[in-house]
Amino acid sequence: MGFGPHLLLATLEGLVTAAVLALTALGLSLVFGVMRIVNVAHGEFFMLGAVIAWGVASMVTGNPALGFVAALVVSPLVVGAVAFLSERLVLRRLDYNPESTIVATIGLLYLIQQAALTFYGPEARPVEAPFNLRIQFPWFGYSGYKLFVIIAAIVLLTIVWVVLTRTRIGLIMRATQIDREMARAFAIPVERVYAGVFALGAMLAAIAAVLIVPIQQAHYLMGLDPLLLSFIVVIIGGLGSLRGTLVAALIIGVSDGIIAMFFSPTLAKMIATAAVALVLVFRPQGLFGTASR
Amino acid sequence: MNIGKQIILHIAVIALLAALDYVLPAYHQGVFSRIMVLAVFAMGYNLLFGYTGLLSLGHAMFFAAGLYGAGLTVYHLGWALPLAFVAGVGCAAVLALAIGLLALRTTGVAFMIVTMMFAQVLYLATLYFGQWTRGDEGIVLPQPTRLVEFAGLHFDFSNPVTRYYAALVLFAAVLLITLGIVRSRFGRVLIAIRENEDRTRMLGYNVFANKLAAVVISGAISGASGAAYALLFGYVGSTFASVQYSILPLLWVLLGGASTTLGPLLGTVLMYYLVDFSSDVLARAVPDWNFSYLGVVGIALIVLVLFFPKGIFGTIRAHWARWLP
Amino acid sequence: MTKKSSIILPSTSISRRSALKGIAAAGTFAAAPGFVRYAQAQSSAPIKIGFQAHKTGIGAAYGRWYERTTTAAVKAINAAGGINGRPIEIITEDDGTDPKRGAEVVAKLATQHQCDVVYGTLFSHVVVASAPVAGELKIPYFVVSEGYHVASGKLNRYCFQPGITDVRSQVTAMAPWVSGNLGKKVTMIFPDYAFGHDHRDYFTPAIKAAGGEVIAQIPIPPTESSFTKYFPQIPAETEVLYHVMVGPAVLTFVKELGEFYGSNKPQLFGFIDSLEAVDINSPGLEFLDGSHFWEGCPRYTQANDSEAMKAYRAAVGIDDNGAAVGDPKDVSTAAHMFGCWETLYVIKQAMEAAGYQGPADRAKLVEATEAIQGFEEGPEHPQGDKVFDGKLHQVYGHQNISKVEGGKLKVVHRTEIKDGMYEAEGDYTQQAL
Amino acid sequence: MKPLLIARNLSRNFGGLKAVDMVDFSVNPGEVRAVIGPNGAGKTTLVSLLCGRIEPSSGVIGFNGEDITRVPAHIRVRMGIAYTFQITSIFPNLTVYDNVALAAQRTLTDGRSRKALDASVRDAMLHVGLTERASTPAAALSYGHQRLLEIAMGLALHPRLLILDEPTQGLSDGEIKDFIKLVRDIRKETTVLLIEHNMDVVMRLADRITVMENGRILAEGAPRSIRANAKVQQAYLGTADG
Repeated sequence: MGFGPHLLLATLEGLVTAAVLALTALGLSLVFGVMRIVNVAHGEFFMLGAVIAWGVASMVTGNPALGFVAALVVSPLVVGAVAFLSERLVLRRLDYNPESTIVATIGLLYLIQQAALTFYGPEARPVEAPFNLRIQFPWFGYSGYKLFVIIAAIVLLTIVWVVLTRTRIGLIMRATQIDREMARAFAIPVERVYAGVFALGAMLAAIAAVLIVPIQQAHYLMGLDPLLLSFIVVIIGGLGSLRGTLVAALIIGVSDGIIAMFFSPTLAKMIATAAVALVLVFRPQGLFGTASR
Repeated sequence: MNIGKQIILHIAVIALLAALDYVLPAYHQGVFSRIMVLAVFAMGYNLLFGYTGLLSLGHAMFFAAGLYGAGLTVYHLGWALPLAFVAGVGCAAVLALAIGLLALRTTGVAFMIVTMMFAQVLYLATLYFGQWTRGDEGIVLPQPTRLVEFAGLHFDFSNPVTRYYAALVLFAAVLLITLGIVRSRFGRVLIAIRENEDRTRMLGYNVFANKLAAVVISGAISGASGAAYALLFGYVGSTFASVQYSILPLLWVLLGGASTTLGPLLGTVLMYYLVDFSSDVLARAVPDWNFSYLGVVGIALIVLVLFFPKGIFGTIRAHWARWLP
Repeated sequence: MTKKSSIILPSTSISRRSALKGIAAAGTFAAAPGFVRYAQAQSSAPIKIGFQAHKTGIGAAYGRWYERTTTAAVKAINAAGGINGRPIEIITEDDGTDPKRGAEVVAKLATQHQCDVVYGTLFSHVVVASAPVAGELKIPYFVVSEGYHVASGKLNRYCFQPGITDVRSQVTAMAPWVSGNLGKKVTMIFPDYAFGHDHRDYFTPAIKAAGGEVIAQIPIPPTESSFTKYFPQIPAETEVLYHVMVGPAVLTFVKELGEFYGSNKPQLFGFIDSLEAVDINSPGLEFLDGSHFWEGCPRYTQANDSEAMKAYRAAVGIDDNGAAVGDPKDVSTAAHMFGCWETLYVIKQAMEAAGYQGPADRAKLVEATEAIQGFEEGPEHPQGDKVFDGKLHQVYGHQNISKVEGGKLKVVHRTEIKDGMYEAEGDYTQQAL
Repeated sequence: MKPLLIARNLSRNFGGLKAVDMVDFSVNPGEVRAVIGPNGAGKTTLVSLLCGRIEPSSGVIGFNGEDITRVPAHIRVRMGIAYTFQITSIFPNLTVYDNVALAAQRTLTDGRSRKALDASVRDAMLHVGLTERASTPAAALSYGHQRLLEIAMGLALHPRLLILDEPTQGLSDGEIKDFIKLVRDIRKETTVLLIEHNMDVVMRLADRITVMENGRILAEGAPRSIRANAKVQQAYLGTADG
């Protein structure tokens, strides 16, 4: 295959990765930005979203699109509820101490994995795509559903963006992010905001997972990869910066596809991971940091 | 007065472990050999996390550096065991120095993530250099390579008794080193850094250098554990470099009590038997639940951090025995 | 049920009768120490086989079916009088598909549960990590792994793989057929770790010997969850695409391959490892139609199945499509799990040949196993006859190449055992017992 | 007289804000210098620059004849610049003794006996009157005692320049009286740089007063001349005196 088509394919693949990654990482970034905690269980909310999507879709018979849409509604709600409960029962009692919450969310990570293994099982299972459309380019074929994922993610991200920047909810969240004490003084129910943000972050991960399960399969160990990638994105974008997160997701996603063109893949992953760590070392505010810390 | 009590307690623990060799059934003797080696890992971690207050999520890389440093030199270069052990510890110490120089430029959450990512790089490297490491599958150190001849005596580390005492010697040495460090001025400076970094700096301490020393010592001790693990149990594989093995020492230390000298041992023992028993008990009670270490570890972490943030020895120290080191 | 009995029994031997009583009473504490009858232990106490099972972790899907096959085989053996008249008792311990825990589990089975032998491991890294423990404790360790580790000569005298052919032999046996029937120019896609490297290192020379050629090798990092971006590296002149992905992401791999090529694809030759426990009719897999797979043992009922094969399938409880009877969605790992059945019969055969009485006879058991030359096809070995290399502790059998036709796998070629033979690189019998 | 500490053209920006703006400043050996000014005038930033907690955007700092602009904070401490924090900064989980010992052990080179350390610690505790609470955890001390502990830690460093950042904040009148006595005692051995809001304390202790406003030095001189300075009165004293 020539260089041009190769690049096109890598870019398309990169965009799919970026789309899903942006949604997932945005959830992580929101939680970090507003609550100042690192949610290590974020990848498990992603996994939970995928597993529940499978459960919902397999209960709905008939047109696969019906099952998919049902999953898109139900799965984030359930995951959000789980996150809400964990926030209330665990994180709040720790008073959001950064180190304690890391330990607690590692615990949560294992617990959710165990629950998935117990109630869902060890198999990898696919959810049928809402539609089957294969787009034939002159050089290769491509999944129409993947293109749909890109568009859906853009729509969803726009909605989230509008909510965060144009609505009262967003204003309250930003106020809490900037100064917790001040927000409290302005009678903002900070604890309810925290619980809400934590749930919202998890729901974003779940939505990303529902979009991805027709491409990848639900599996109880699938959470680690999105977690690491989201970390990378959030770091590169600048911890807590939403715009940075989106830009970084795009860069990471697309470059992931393109780097794989040139290097031995495992070596490429090593280099990319080390590069990100070095960014954090030498530019802790991230490449596009608005340094909200 | 306290120092007397402390030394007696630590000698007693070592003596108890030595005596256990005579009473323990074969299975538990083997288990304790492993536990003592892994407790060394936990003690190394504790020095950084418990005493210096630096939460690393990448300590598996130091353990793995020791594991591979010792294992590969024996396997490919045919080095003698003591030399291989030194190589393992050396690899870990050099790696810790490099990682420390970089990662210590960050603090808090960034430090955790940076250490985790560097560990991930090393994990991938163990796969990438599969030609030498055989990646995930790993390599076995053949039994004949695990012999040491010293002063006319032969030590076979595949023999359970020899192995038990080798593990005990390493454990005792590291335990006493830890006690020494904790009681030393250096140890007090580490605690001071944990308690109040800015104040420590404004008392004239080079905080960075002290932290770096802590990272290197912690890394070297973790590496010693990894090297011993390779040489005593004869297997080297990339699983030991994975994220899970960065989280385990955190768990052991939290359970036993961070910044207590004996906490890591207790945490390692309890966690091992918790997983061992619970898998039996739960498999009987709810056979279809596939209950594994995942659930046990998950619950343990959450319960600990919610209700016993000081761990077992930490709680004992807070309420009953303030002299515990 | 075997799982239950493993818990009922304390570490010292007790009689089968009291064990059965314990089960019947559904009680959990069958025997206090005072009830242990050593006199009976010699004659009718069960043979304890420790089962190192991947109940959790990445291997859990395989582990479930390994457990079912084991249960079925033990039931059959016990119904026919057990081993030397003594029943088999399976003691299962979960290793979490983790090498560290795996090594601990072998030690636990050997020293705590006092098992006579340990058996049943699949994942190579668990096998390799556990092998030193088996060697040190001098307990025979029968794995069902298909990895090239026992046969590499790098483990020790107590490790055996007598039920399933190793991967080196598998790929060596199939290369001539691939070259002769599918195409000469082969591109390999494989996971970038030991299992994939074995495929790369042994298939490449084998296809060359058969007149073909590997024109590209594409390693995929184990952490990867999406594959399309690697497909452009497949050269256009590729005639055969050889793929051997494992792990939960394999379905993605196959689906993406389908989207990438559509109907205009090269010949595909894959290892069913990619799709073990996965329904071949899953959405997105339609494009596999017409492609070929290696199968250790056929998943689907074949027209020419022997009576032994039919009996085996019925005993394990899989239907004509290789799914659990009564649950068509619960697809088995048929290509590998037959190894459990056959390995248990090998243990039986070797123990009876050795006149095995108890752990003191373990060395005799090792020698008896090494003395085995091969196995006849039959109820004990439904997959087919096999040659056993006593020096290398490795078995060699027929391999099946199956074609996907109408959503089913149909065997189109069965290799000869000699096709997969290679020069042995070790001799365990030289090692001390 | 050669100044002990000297700063030339010292500036520090935070984003667009000039917290310290082209300041020339010097302290002579043996004096007690007070720095006053309204909130946000840049006092704490100035002393933070002097002791090395933050780096200057531009300018030069000299101490005892050496250029220390690029010298890290902990080396400056060893050179003799001690700093006590505005917000109490101690080791709450350690005892009073251990807190002071941490400060004292630094000044001792290896090889000195345990007794020297012990003597040094006891001396500093005696100075501030905390001897009886040696084994109390610092967190259990009253606020006033915690402030004294801070000063003891500073003293244990045997500094040539002791910087006290708002030391009397939150102290009772009685404690302030004791504090004034303590500083008069300390000044026999060391130079003192004092940031202080309490004008009574400033007037009673300081030899010279530096007044800051908006990151610049507004005036400098003896207490009497500062009190008489119209600009100062307008900018600061006027509001402060109410």
